[in-house]
Amino acid sequence: MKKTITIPLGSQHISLLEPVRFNFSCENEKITDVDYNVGFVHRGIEKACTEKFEYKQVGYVVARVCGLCAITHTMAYTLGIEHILNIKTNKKIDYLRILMLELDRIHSHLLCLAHTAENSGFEGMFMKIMGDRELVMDIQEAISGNRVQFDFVCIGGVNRDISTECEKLAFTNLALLDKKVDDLIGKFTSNWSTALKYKNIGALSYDDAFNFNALGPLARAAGAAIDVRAESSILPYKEVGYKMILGQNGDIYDRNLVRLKEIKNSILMCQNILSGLTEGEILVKFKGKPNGESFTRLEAPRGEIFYYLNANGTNMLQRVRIKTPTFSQIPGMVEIFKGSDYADAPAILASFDPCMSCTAK
Amino acid sequence: MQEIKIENLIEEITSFYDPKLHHFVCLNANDLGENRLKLQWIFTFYNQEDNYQIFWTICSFDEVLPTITKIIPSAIMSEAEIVDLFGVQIKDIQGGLYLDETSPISPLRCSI
Amino acid sequence: MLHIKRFLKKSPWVLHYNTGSCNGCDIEILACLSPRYDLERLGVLNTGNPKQADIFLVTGPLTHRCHDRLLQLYSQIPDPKVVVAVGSCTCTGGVFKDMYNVNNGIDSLIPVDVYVPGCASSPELIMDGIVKALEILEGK
Amino acid sequence: MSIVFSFMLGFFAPIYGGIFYGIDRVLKAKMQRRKGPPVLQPFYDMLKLFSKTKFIVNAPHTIWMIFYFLSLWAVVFMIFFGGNLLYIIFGHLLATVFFIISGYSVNSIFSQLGSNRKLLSVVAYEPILIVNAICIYLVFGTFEISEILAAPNNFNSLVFTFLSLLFVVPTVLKLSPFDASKAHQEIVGGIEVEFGGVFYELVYAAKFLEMIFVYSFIFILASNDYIFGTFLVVFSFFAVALVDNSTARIKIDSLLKALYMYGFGLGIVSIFWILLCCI
Repeated sequence: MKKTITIPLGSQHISLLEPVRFNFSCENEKITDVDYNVGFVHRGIEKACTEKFEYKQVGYVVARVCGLCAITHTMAYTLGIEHILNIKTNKKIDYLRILMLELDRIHSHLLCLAHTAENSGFEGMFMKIMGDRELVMDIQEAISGNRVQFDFVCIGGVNRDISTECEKLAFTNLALLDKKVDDLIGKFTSNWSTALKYKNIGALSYDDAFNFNALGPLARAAGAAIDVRAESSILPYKEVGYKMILGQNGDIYDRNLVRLKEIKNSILMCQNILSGLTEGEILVKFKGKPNGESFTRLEAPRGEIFYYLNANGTNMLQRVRIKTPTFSQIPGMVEIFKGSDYADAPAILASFDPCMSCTAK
Repeated sequence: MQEIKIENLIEEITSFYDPKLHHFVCLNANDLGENRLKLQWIFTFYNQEDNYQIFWTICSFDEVLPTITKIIPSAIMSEAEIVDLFGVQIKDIQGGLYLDETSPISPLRCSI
Repeated sequence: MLHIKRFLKKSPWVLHYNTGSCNGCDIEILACLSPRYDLERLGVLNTGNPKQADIFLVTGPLTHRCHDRLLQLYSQIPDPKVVVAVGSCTCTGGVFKDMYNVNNGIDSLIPVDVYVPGCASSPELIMDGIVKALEILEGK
Repeated sequence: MSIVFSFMLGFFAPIYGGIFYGIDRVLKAKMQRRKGPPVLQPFYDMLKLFSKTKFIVNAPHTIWMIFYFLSLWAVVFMIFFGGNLLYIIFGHLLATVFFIISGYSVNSIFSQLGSNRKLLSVVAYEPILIVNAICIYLVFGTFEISEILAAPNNFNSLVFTFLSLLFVVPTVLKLSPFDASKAHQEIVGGIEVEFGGVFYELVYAAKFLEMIFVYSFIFILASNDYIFGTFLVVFSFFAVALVDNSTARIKIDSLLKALYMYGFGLGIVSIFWILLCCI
């Protein structure tokens, strides 16, 4: 007779950045069932956006939904409200916005890779990636003034222009990072122990990716061509050299590689943007109060982010609905956990790049 | 946008939804006041630009709504969320995703 | 007589708990451990085990569900211990102040020794906070 | 070696073991492009742990741990008094069993999982130690360390023994890739999880003694050539730190496979090497 043991992971655990609780029912460390509790971070931002803050402030509030993809939240909200207010931005603003979105994606992906390495007991790799990540943090700090939670985007444009020194710094750092990412790809593909730890572990099949509505790198690693950047025309992604990157097996190994290659693609986009920047205003003037509703989708580092806004002609919005990537992926994650070893669970969890503060808002 | 009746929600979505073609974004609820709740099931199409398919309906808070988790497993989160935040009843879906005993009850509902 | 207590500040082991923050401060705490900032040169270890910790780094405005867990973790840390509140929302509630599911800062529940401001707190600030916490730890 | 000197070496084992551990941490930090803690960090940690409040989960838990520490220390004494290699191996096994029982005696799932995994890793590395002890016997004709250390250097015949011992070192010291029994990110240190304050210091100082235990095995391979022995120890110290830094943790079943295939395999190769080529 097999004895079932329950192993808790969370809400405080060394391998977790944020409070989330999984209860793994295991037989001989093989996971048979997973129970999840994701509501630890629920703060009530949706309500505050409609009752405490005016529509001009909400952009900065929704940035605090999640520190990792803060710019994506602000961006999605701003695009939504600009759609309602009928503001047309110029090319320079769009380019600067994509630049920051992609820098954010680079640092978020690097953090996820580092965290996956750490959770699989690979401390040397963690330190290496975290060291390399400082390059992109420097660019963000130079451009926006803060390392994380840079409130760069505002309604009608962006808050800061980019100076020539910043541009130079960005070029040098991105070129350096490009080389380091090549090096990382080599390390991730050739190491014996990472192959044991990552290959065929935590795999999501191509069909399951669609059935469970997988998003972002999780879906793309399984070979499913799901990317809002390719499905949306709000931001001119195609002009700046966006390319879809797909994996095959959907295991941790493929997820890591998809992330690394996306970083390379993002670096290319940033370089294209920086060399193609034109002179122009960074803020478009606008008048009036929002009235109407809008649906906005945007690709965050973890997948699709969705904003529904409903305004009724006053300073306060009537409804803000935030749908974040991790939120809809949790049933898929639970499915992946089943049948894998508990020893792999932290690494699998980190490779999803879960964001609980996004999920619970 | 397509208005549907709450009774034939399941049939409508079953006949529409193909996992390989359509992406279920979320179930959105919006309290319009006076015991009226607007529900929107938002879908998009893969590989098509900005193409939404939205099913919507207006119901009251007393109705027991059907669940679409049999068709779309990932909808369970959206449904549990509106159960918690609006205090509506959905068949087979329990609350407690976000809120505890110490939290306010159905906070996103209009206080009328 | 050897004053054992003064060695407390040479070996601070850190426990980190997130009570509902936006992850901004948490990733900065991770960045503190990275080669550029390298907290380990102060003797800091990220233990993840309350029974072996000295410094309690808390981030987040204390949501209702984290309430009991925070109290449990705090009581499991053996004395002497210091609590460092990292980030504006941990100190006062910050941008989340008076939202319906938060308790406006962790000092409504446990005593806080060091307040580190900033949204998000930069690694330099967090390190300053830890150094300050070491001085307080020595006095306890 | 005089008795007093041996006694001093054994008695102060936790002290210079601590310095080894401190050097290890600095070395690891340097490999990760960091500055790292001071070399004396383990002693700061020790003194700090003495001043913390004492927590005991239950009495047997702590008592088994004290047994573990004392018997490990006794094993280290036996090494320095030039005792029998087999007694030392079995003494160490006994100490480890105390450690495992201590892990089982609390009602914490992480501690029990840690005990399970530790038991499996003991099953993996103990045969290798014994096979290698046989190799040493075949070469020197004795199990007594004092006699081995007096014999002339015969490292050529013990090359494979050395290689096979290199697999044991990270397993006993719980270093990556063979650290599944500790697995900080999965089971929060395994057996160590429930210890706090001064009792955690026992677990912490036991790490130093374990280091002395495994590295003394490598040291005696060089028999009377002490300089070469020191070189072997330093070499394996660097090699183990390098491997620790460049690998991920492998699962416990992969660990068993790897140790039986390569570690035990090399031990068997070593026996044949000695029997066929060296005698």
